[in-house]
Amino acid sequence: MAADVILDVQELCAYYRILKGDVKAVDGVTFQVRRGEILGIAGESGCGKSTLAHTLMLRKPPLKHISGKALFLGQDIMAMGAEEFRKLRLSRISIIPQYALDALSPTKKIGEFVTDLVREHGIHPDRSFFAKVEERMRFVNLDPAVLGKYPIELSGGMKQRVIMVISTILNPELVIADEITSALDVSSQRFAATLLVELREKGIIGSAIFITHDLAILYQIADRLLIMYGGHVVETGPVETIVHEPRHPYTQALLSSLPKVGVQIKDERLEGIKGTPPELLEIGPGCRFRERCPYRTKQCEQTPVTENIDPDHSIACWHYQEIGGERVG
Amino acid sequence: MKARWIVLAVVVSLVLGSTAVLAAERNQTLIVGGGTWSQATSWNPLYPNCANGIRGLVYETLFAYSPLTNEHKPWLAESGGWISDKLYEVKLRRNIYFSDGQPLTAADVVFTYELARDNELTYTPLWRNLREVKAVDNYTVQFIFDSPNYQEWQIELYTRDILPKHIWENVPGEDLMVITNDDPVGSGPYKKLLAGPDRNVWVRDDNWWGNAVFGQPKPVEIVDMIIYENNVALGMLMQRTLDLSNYFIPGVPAIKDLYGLTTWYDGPPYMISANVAMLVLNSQRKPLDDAKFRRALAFAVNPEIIVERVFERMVPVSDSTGLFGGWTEYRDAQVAEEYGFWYDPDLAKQMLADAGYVDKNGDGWIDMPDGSPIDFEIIVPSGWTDWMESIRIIAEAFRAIGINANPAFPDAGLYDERIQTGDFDMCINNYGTGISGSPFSYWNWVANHNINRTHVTEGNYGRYDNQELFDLIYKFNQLPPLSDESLAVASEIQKILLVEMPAIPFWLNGMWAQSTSQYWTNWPTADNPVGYPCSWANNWQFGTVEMLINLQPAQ
Amino acid sequence: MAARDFWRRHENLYFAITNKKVIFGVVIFLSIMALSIVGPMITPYDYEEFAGPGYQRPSKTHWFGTTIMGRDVFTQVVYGLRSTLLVGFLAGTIASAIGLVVGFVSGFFSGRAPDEGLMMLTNMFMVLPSLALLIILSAYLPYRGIVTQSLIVAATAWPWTARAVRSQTLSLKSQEFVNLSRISAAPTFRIIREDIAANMFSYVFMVYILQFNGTILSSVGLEFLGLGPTRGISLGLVLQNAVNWNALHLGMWWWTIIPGLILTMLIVSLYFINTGLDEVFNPRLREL
Amino acid sequence: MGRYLSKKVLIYLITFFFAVTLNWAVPRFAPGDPISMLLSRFVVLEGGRDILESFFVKTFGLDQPLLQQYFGFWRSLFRGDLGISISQYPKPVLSIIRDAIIYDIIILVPAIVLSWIIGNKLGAFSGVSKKADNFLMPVFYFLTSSPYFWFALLVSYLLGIVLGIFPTSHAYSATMRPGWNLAFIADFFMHWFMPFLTLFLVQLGGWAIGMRNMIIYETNTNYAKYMESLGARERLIRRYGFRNGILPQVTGLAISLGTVVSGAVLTQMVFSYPGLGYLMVQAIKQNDYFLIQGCFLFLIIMVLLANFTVDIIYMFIDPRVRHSYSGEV
Repeated sequence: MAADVILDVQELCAYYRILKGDVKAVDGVTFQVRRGEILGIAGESGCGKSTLAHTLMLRKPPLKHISGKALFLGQDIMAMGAEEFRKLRLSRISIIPQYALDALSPTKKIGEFVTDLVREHGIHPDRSFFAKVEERMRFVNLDPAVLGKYPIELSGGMKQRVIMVISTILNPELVIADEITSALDVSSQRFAATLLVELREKGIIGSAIFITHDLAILYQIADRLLIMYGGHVVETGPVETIVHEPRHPYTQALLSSLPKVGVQIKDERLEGIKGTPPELLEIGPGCRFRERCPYRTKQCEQTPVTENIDPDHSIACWHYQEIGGERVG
Repeated sequence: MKARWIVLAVVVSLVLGSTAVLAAERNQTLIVGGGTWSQATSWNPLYPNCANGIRGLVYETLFAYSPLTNEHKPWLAESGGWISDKLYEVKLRRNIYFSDGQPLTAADVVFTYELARDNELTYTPLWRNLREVKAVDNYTVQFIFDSPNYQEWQIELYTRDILPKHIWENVPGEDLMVITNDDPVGSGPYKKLLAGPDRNVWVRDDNWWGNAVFGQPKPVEIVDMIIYENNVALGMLMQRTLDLSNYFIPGVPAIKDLYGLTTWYDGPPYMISANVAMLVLNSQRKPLDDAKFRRALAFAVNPEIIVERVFERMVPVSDSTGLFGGWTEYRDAQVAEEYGFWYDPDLAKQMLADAGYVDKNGDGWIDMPDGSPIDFEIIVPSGWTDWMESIRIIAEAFRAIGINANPAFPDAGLYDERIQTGDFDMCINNYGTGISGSPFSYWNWVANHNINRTHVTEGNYGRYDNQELFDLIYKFNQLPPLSDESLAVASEIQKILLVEMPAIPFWLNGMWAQSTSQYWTNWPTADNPVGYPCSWANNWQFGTVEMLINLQPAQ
Repeated sequence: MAARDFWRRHENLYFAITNKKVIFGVVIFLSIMALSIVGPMITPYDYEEFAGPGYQRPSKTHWFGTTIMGRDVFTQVVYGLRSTLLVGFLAGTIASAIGLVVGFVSGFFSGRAPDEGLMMLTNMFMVLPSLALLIILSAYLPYRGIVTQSLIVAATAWPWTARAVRSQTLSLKSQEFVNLSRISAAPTFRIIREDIAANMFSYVFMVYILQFNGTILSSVGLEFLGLGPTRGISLGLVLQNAVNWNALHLGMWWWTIIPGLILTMLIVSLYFINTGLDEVFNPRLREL
Repeated sequence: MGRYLSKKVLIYLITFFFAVTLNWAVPRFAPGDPISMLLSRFVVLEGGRDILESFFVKTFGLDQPLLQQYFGFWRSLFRGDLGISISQYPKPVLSIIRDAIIYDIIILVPAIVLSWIIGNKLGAFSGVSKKADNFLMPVFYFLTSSPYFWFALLVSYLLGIVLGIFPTSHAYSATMRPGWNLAFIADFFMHWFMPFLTLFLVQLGGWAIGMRNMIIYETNTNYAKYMESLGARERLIRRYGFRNGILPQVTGLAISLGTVVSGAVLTQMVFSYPGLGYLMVQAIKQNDYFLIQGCFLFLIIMVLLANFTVDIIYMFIDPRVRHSYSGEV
């Protein structure tokens, strides 16, 4: 495989094992994250993008890894021993959770939390370390004094930034930013997003996976896009290509549903096309978009194979030739 | 560093402390319980609620009284008697000393009584017909009456604590009942040692004048424990941390041998009788104002069942007259024969029917002659378990003959309030029926004349109003003991009480006593009546002091 | 397959009836309930009648033995259970209702007038010893029945709930989602209901069970002190009698242990149900 | 903060006023006239009771109009004078209580504090360790479910009667004199142990259960998830959970102080152990206004102080509450 790939996910399947059966939230997902890039993952809510993040960082019941690999710098983190994986986290692969607003213990000062956390990774936080932390704080426009504050004393946006600093404090190669913008007001959304880019520019983080349903933001910061639908990856490619020459009917629907760039996808349901995302419980084979797809045929009963239409642009649809690219605003 | 010093200090102080005086050895200590319910707060014999033991252990009376033999035993007095029908003369023993070394003489006796003449004290009423108390010489006192209450005097003789004049003459009149008298100076065999929230402790006075006369009490210390529940007392008996228990302890007959407990009698009734438990009937309420009805009730109940089930035969059934102990000297067998009652439900029904009480409306319950329904409530204080069970049985018995009666258990406070204000149908009570030197105390309680007041506190809660009876009781009081006339009046009183039945004597509550022989032996029993095993207040002069003298340390 | 579909539709129910703790709790609770319902029907005796000789150990004729006076312990227990359970239901419901409402409201308005008023009330009730209340009530109602007792116990039982719910509300309130809905100017009661109450469901449930248990225990305690119902029978009175009549010291373990054990098991079983359901309603606590 | 405190103080003062008033009123409206009750128990000469009655009525000023009694009560209260007990005349209520309360303190304080500390520790332990939980939880429940007096009875019977290790009643042996020496202290300890054990164990269960549930909640919160996904060890997460879970327990501690007294009453009854408990029950049964008032007054002060302290402590240990108080939420 290419040397510059730091995360190589192959046919990853992770289901929610509940009484009713398996919810196939991540079903045979394959993609790569290259060194230094920001990979945007987009899709309606319930498409499995957040589950993907959990699968990579923290699998708690009922979420269960079924099959497939996730090679982080060559090691499969799905097969890794608990302790080994623990060491890996934060120091080399890290996450910025979507629940930033209550991701901090209410009774611990930020500083204490950082100390406890890095100690877990064998780092003794000395003066120089905190110098670094404070510098990072300033970098994200925070008064270093917040280190002496309790979470309750911070606004939502501040918390978000604090989290970003903490999650990246040990300069991880890969950061997974999971819907970090969802709970924020527009300005702090943009700020958080661009922050991620700056962090990469400064080489604080290597690469990042940016999960959101806000295509507009991805358009601004991501290098490549990965569109998920119903637990499947339907299309992957450079931002420009995806945005301007989407080939998969879903991607097209997704984009056409945006009157103009910068408006979010509605959480509830996709406008422009009828129907709702499929119920992923015990779902069978076949293209998961077919129910809503104008180009649906018998063939769509089989799960489409992912094909590379050009080395950097892959798509999972039986009919992408007939459909052809269609320009969007 | 500091901590170390503190530790050191503690250790040192402990070591030094260890040399502190320890109490008497266990085998010289007598541990009793049953007479004290709260920390002693007053050692003032003029205040009726003073520490249990003040009378008998610290202060002494002219005579002791034995409920067993009904004898007045000369105590401070050497002898005493009626010189004429209005003059009672007491000759005091010589060489009696108070614990402060001062002698006890006629002057102290006179002082004690004049105290009540010159101030408002509980025994001031004596002076209603007492004219003068005079010391003929140092050891002779004469009580000169206008018209003596002979019967009450029988009781008075062993009730009055003789106070040291040289101490009490300095107490201002208004303080007489108020002062706590923290270190009481009396003539008795024991002195106050200490009083805690859970015990009162008395220590022997080795210079007691009585050592020469009666012998020396054996226990060096008497610890009177405050025990909240009778099951705790039983536990302590089992653990041998209690020598004499005066609690009602259920199950004693079943386990007395198993745990080696001594009771007065080896078999039923096990206990000496102490007072009469009566069913008091509220004669102010219909139909209880009807003597026929009241009397019929007496035949409806079988006290045997109560005695058997509730008390496991630790108490005897009462005589119809309610007289027991020394009082029986006044019992009129014929009257008892003729007017006594016994268990005969059919007869009871018959009597009711004859009196016009039948089931008019056919609801199964007997009604008033005018047809209005009858519904009784029998009350005892909530938590008095033996009485609660008893009235369940009594109510059951009444229902059996068609009288709708139900038990009820108000809190102790409410119970007292209701019986004193006459707000009840029937209740069990025994407050004033304790054994005494004269049946006067019993009759005067059962049929007290002082009933026209909001709170009745002198007895006769049923407010039974019968001037003839009141007069007879008053007359009885004024007659010389066991004189033919007094016996005649006594029969008359018994007859009226049986015919009128203001209250029904059902059983004789026991003077509960269980003792263990781990540390002390030679306990008084029926076969070996060397005293009266009772640590209740005002009972020490009933022969408990003799018990203390006759106890033997166990080997 | 149909069955499977049914369970799929009622997932929580399924977890409820498959949760070990719930099963354990429910089985015991129901059997005790059954005892209190069926018992009085099948026992040949009345709880006040002398059913036989005293001191009888458990036997065919007297399943739980007899008291010192020969009353049938089984009969006393089953009748006693009825009123004890009744007290629990009544008092428990009243107490938790008051406590929850007061707690929510005062927690939500913390620092403002309603809060201070309510907390003052709460503190007052908390410091007012139930014994005192019992006595004043017994003045007006010469005899305490089960309802009276429930009211009294409840009146003195709710404060801790109010306090606990309040502080719970406080800390929940200071979590952002409530503030968000404040920004969104949602009506107060909705915030209380959806944001706070919803986050406290199991907490509320717990409160009820705790109150049920607590009120039963405190009424039993009062009964032991002789301040319970002045007529009728209840587990507390059975125990009080056992104590007053020295059952244990006289070797009548059946008279002391059995009623006490039943009482304790009743309460334990409820605790188990509570904990079990807790796991059911919070999938995160669920073992799969 | 100061404003907040002074307000709190005011509230507590008002509470105190009402509670005390209530306690003053309660016994007076209760049935049963204490003096008549006392009198009917005395064996005195015919007519002697009348003399006593007038004496008492004069002494206790019960002939004054209620309102006057009430103001008199407050006046003397501020002079630290709780009046004179009727049933234990002429001892001042204050000194009666002083004699008794030491025994409550000596039993209650250790029982409450130790059961709280150990209970919380055990509860936290059983909350995180499934294996331990299966065994411990039923035990906790059994303890907290047993009526005090019943449990006390079992303890007393087993350790006292059957095994004969501990004396079943009272504060120290009949042959002992209170004194600062080893013999007495040893003896005192033996008597102290069983009542203490009862209170300790029964309460222990409650605290443990509380903490167990708390810890389970806390270890499933978002901040716990975040910490875990950043590679924090189980231990650290538990420590955070404990820190947060302890807060409600603190409130509980304050509240229990008031209620646990009734548990102490029951226990003291079973062991005939001196203290306010027995005093109160006796006072109530004899309708001793002044003693009842005194006991309740101490109870009230105790609870109010406890709650006030907790209110203050709480502000320091729980930033959320402090923040929410300062009203800038």
